[in-house]
Amino acid sequence: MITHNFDYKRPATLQEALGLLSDGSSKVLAGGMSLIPLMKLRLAAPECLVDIGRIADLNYIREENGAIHLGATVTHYQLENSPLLRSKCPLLSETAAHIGDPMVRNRGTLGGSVAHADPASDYPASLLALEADVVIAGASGDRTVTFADFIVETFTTVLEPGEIVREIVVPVEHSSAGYCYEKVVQPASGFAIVGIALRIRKEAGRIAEAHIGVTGLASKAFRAVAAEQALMNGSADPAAAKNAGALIADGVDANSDLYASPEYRNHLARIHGARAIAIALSRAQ
Amino acid sequence: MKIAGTHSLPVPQQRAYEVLQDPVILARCMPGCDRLEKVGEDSYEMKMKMLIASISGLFDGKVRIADKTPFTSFRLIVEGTGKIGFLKGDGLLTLTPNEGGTEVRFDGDVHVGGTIASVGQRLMDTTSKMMIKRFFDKLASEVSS
Amino acid sequence: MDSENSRERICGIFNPGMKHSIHLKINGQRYSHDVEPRLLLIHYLREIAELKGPHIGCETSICGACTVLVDGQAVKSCAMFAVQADGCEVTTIEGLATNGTLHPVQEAFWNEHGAQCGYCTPGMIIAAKQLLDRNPHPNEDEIRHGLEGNLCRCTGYQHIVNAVKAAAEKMGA
Amino acid sequence: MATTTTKTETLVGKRIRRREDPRLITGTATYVDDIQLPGMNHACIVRSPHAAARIKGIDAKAALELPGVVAVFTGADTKDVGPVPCGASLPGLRVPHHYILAIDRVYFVGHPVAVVVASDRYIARDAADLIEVDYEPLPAVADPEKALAPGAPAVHPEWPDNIAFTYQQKGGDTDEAFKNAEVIVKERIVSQRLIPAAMEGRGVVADWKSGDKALTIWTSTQIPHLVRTLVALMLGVPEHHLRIIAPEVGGGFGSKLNVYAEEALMGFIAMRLAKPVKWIESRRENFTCTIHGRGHVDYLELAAKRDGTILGMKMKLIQDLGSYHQLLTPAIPTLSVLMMPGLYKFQNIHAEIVGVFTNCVPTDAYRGAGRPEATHVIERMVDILAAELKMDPAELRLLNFVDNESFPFATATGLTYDSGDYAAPLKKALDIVEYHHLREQQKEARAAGRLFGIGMSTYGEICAMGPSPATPAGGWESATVKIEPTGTVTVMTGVSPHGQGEETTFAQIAADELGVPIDDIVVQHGDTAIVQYGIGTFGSRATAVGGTALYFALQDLKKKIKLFGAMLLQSEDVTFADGVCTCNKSGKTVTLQQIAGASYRAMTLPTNTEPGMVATRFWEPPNFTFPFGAHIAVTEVDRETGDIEIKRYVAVDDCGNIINPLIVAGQIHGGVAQGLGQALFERAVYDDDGQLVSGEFMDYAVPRAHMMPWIETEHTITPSPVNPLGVKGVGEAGTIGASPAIVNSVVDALSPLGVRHIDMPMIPETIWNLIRKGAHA
Repeated sequence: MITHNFDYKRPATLQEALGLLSDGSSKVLAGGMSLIPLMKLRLAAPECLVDIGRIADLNYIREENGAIHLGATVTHYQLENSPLLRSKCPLLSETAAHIGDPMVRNRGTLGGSVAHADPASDYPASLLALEADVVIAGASGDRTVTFADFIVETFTTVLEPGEIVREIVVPVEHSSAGYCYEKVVQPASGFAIVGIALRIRKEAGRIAEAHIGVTGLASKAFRAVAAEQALMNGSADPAAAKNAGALIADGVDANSDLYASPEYRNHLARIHGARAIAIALSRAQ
Repeated sequence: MKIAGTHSLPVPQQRAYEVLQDPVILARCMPGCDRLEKVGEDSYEMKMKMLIASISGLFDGKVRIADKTPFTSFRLIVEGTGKIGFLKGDGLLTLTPNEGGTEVRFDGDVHVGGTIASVGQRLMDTTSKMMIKRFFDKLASEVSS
Repeated sequence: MDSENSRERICGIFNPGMKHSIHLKINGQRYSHDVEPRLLLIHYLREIAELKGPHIGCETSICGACTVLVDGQAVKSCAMFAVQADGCEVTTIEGLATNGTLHPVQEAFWNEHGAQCGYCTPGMIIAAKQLLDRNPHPNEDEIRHGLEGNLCRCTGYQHIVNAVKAAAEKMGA
Repeated sequence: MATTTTKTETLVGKRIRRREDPRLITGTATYVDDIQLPGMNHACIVRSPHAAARIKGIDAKAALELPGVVAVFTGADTKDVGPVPCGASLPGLRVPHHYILAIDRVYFVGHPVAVVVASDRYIARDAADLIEVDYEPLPAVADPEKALAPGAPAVHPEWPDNIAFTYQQKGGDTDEAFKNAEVIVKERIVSQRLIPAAMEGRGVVADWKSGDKALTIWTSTQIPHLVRTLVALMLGVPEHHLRIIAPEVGGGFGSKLNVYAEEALMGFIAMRLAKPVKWIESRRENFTCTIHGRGHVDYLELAAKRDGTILGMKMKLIQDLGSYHQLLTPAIPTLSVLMMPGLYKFQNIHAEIVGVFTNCVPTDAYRGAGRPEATHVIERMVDILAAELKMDPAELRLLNFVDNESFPFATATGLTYDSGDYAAPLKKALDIVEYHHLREQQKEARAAGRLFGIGMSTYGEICAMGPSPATPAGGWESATVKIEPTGTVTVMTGVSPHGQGEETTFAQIAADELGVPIDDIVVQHGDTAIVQYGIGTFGSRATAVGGTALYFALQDLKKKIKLFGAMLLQSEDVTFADGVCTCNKSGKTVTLQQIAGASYRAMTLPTNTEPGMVATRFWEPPNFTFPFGAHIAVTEVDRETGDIEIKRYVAVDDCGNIINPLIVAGQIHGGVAQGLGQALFERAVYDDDGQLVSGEFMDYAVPRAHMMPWIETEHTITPSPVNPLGVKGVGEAGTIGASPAIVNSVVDALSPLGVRHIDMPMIPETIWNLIRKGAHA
C-alpha cells in the first residue's frame, strides 16, 4: 500500500518535462492508473516522478489535416465522450468505454496506457486497427512511429529514456465504415482476456478494407493479417465473418492465466473475432 | 509453471553447447544480469536487476549447470531472491543440429514466490516467455557477432 | 488526539528535503500542508485532514472504497498521490450533505437499505452520485456498469441498484 | 427526555430503514483504522514468502537503524505468549502449537515472522523491507489429496501422514440400505477454497494503561467477549483488566469469528512499549493470512429405489485444514456431516472425515460454514439421481422431503428439525417461474440447439448456534435492557452485529414489547466494558438466540413495570400495553416514564422489589433452528464460448417469522451473491509450491454489480417453536441455497451433451471444455 520514497516534479511545459527526464532516472507519471498500483506493491520504485498531468498543451482532441490528434494526457473518459471521436473515430470511443471502471477512466490517460504497453490493455487493438501513429517527444525533437512499430514486446516500447509520448494520431473515419471493439473481460481485474478491434469498409456489397487488431491474446497486440486478407474483396456476409474470425488466432502463441488457457484464449479470439466482424459489418454502410 | 520452447542459435551444436555454459556470455545475455561470479564447478552467483517497463526488482541469484551430456543436453538452474519475491527456473536444454546451426529446446519449470506470485499471476506466463526469448535473442546476436 | 504530531509524522519529517507544499480545498475548506510526494491522497484525507469517511479496501486500486471527487470527477484516492491533488477541489462523503440535509443519494441508500456493513458505502455513494450527474435516468444495466469500480461484499448490490433508481427519481422530480 | 407520545403501531414485521445507517452514509462511523490515540505507534508484520521453510536467522539491524523505528520483535520475543487457540475438540485431534510469531519454521505463505513498530505506518513499511530473514525453503504441499499421498512432504514433521484427525458418524444402517438399493449414484464433488474478503480487512489497536495494568484492544471481530477471554489467557492479562471493543466492523462472513495472532501480538507490543499501537491488515495479508472457507473434496454415494425413494448416503469428506487450527477449523466439516441428509427423510448415513494439514492458511468458518458444502453435495446428488432415474428433480425432491406431520423430526445425524413445510417454498418457487411452462420453453430451446438450464436447490440449514453442549464455546446469548430514569431505553446485547442491522431489529422488538417509540431505544454492543458477556454474531444466531435473550429480558422488565404500575395506581389489576400501565378497574394510567422515574427515585417500592429498571437474561436455546427454502436458477449457456447467463433467479426462503423484511431481503441478496461467487467466479488458488496465486482482487473475482442477476425474493413463513419470536435466522440462507441451484441449472443446460456434474467455479473455459467433449461424444 505504501510506495518507496521518490522525488516529484510537476513541470508546466513539455520542454520542462523533457529537461527533467534527461538524466534517465525519472519516470513519467500521467494518470497513474498502472504505475501507482505497481508502486504500492513495491514492484515499481522510480527515483523521481515527472508528473505531466498539468501540462496544458498535452490535453487535446482536435482534427487537423484529415486526422485526429490526441494529446497524451487525454483521459479515457474524454475519449469515450468526445463528440468528435464519436462521430469521426467511434472505434476509439468504444474502446475507451471498455477500460477499467468509471474512476479509472476519469484518471487514466491514453498516453500513459500506450507507454505502459500492458499486453492485456485495450487500446493497442484499436490503435493497430486504426493504423495510428505515435508522436514521441525527446530532447532532440519529435519523432513519429507507427503504433505497430511503437510496441516492441510485453511492457516494452520503442520509447527511449527521456522520451515522452506526445500524441497519438488516428485517421478520420469515413462515416460509412463499420467498427467494433469486442472484449472478453477477466472478471477479477477487468483486463482483456481477448480484445478485438475492427474497422471495415464496404463497397458495393464487398469488403474494400479490413483492419483487425487483437490484444490480450499474445505477448503483444498484433494485426490479424490472415483474417484481414480473408475478408478483403470478399462478400460482406455472416459466413465471411465466421471464416475470417477463424483465422484470427492462427499461429499465435497465446497467453494463459487463471481464467483462460492458451487454447481457450485462441478459441475466444476466433469466436469473438467472428462476432466483432459481424457487428462491424452490420454497422458499415 | 511449466514452460517450454524452441530457439535457434546460428552456430554448430558443439559451439552452442559451449556458449550456453560460458559464464561470460551468460552474464551478458541473461536479462538484467549485473555480475556473475564463479563459486564452484558449474556454479555461479550473480546480481540481477529485473526491469520490465515500470516493474523493477533486484535479485541475488545463483546459476547452476548440471546433468551435462556434452553437446546434446544439460540442465540449467537459475535462482533469484529479492524483496519483491523469488524465482527459480529449472530447465533441460536439449540441442539438436538444424539447417542454420543448432536448435535449442527448453523444457522446464518456473517457480515464483512472494509479491510477484501473488499479484502477478496474469503476467507470469507472458513475462517468463519474454525473458527467455530475450535471453536467446541476445545469445544469438552475441554468437553471430 | 495529537493530530499535529501525527500530521508531522506522516508528512515525513525524516525526509524534510523532499517535502512538497500543497494547497487544496476539501469539502469547501482550505488545507495547506507540506507532504512527502509518496503520501497517497487517501492517507492525506484520512490522517491529515482527518476525514475518515473514505476507506481503504485493497492495495491494487480495484475496490473503490476510497472513491472521492477530485474537481468533480470520481477517483480512487488510493491511486493518486496527495501532491497530484495540489490546487484541486476534493469532495468526500463528509461533504455531500448540505447544511445537515442528506444528498438524495445518501437518503436513498438509507431508505432502500443500500448499506450493510457500510465499509464500501462512502465510495459507493460518491460513484453513484457521479453516475447520476452524468446520466440522470440510468436503466438497471447502466447503474450496474456505472458501479463496476466499487466492490461490495454484503448487499449483492440489489438494494444499491434500488437506491440509485430511487435517487434518480427524486433528483429528476 | 423520552418522547412523550406513546406508540401503538407494531414495528416487528415492518420494513423499517436502519438506525445504523446515518453514520454509515455520512462517513462518520468509526472502524478500527479510524481510531487515533496520542503517541500511537504503527506495526507492520514481516511475513514468510515461502510455504515451508526453516528460519536460519533474522537480521533486524538495518530496520532498527531507520529513524522512527521503535522496535522489532521476533518469535524469540513472543514465544511465551500463549498459542493461538483452537476451540474445537475432536477425539484424537492433533493440535500443532500455534505461536503468534514463527519460531524456527514457517508453514504457509504469509506466516508472521517478525513485526516492526514505528512512529508511522510509512516508516514501519519501509523498515519491514529492511529486515533480512534467511530462509531455507522446504518442500511444501498445498493440495489435501496430494498431502495424503505416500511420500508427500510433511506439513508438521511430527505427523508425517498430514492427518490431523479422522472422524466417523453413522446413522441407521447404510450397509442394509445399499444392499436394498436399486440404484446407486456416485460422484466426487469439490467445494473449493474461498476467500471471505470482507471489505474491511482485520485491524487491531491496542492501548496499555500501565497505572491500571489495563489493556484495551479494539479489533475488527464478530466475537469480542470470546476474544477477551482467550487473548487474556494468551497474554496472561487478567480477564477483568482486558477490554475488547469491536467498533464498526466492515463485514466478517465468519472470517472475524476467530482469535488471531495479531490480536495478542498488538497487546504484547502495547504492553512492552507502554504505548498504543495500530496494525491494519493489507488486502494481500487478508488474502494470505485471514482464514479461508470451504476446501472440501467429497466422495459420495447415494442409494435409492427405482421409484426415487432415497435410502441412504455415504460420504468421505477430505477437509483441507491448512497448516494450523484456528478457532473452529476442525469443527467446520462436522457441521457438513450433521446436515448431510438435507431436507430428506432417509435415515441411513455413513460419513467419514479426514482432516488434512496443508501448507496453506487455515480454513475456518465462512458464511454457511460446513452447511453450504453439505447442501451443495446433497442437492447435487439428488439431481444426479434424478437424471439417472429420468425423474423430474422437483418431483424427486417432493417425494423424499420430510413430511409435515413428522416435526419435530429426528434425522439420521442426530439432529431434531424444529418445524417445516419443505414442499411449500419449492412449490412457491416453481409457481413463480411457471415451472411446467419453463420446461416447455426448455424443450423448444433444446430443439433449437440452445443450452437452456433449469436448476433448483432445496436447502435446510442448522442455524441459531446453538445449544451449548453442541458448541465449542457456549451457545447461549445475553441481553440487558435498562429503562433509564427518564424513560428512554438502552439495550445491551451480547451479539456483535457487523452489518446485519440488529441495532434496528432489536429496537423493533423492544419498541413493540415496551410500547415506546423506536427513537427512545438505543442498542449497544461490541464493548466488553459496557455489555455483559455474550457469544457473538455468527451462524445466523443473532436474532434467534440474542433476540430471544432480549425478549425474555423484556418480559422480566414488563413484570417489574407492572409491579411499579400497580403500586403507583394502587391497584392489583393492571395491564401494561403501548407504554402505559392502566388500572383495569379505574381506567387510570401511568406512563412508562413515570414508572421508570419512580423505580429509580424509590420513595416506595413494591413488596420484595428492588429499585431500578434493569433486567439481564442469558438464554440457553433448547435446540438449533432449521431454516429452509428453495432457490431456482434459470440459465443459458453460450455454446460457443461457455459463458453462463443467469436469466432468472428466484429465492423463496423460510426463515420463520420476519422482524424486518428490508433487512431479510438484504441478507438473502448478499448471501446469494456469495453463493453465486462460489458457483461462477471465486477460488483461492495455491500453486504446487503453496504460493497463493490468487493473491489480490486482481485475480480473485468477487462479484461486481454487473455480474449479479436480479434476485426475486419470496418467503413462506413457518415459525420456529424453538424460540418465542418464532424466528429461524437468515444470514447464511442465500449462500447455502445459491451454489447448488446455479450448478444444477448449468448441469441441466449441458445435460443433452451427457454432462452430469461440474465442479465450481464454473468458469467459462470449464464449460467450454465440457461442451467440446460433449460434442465429440
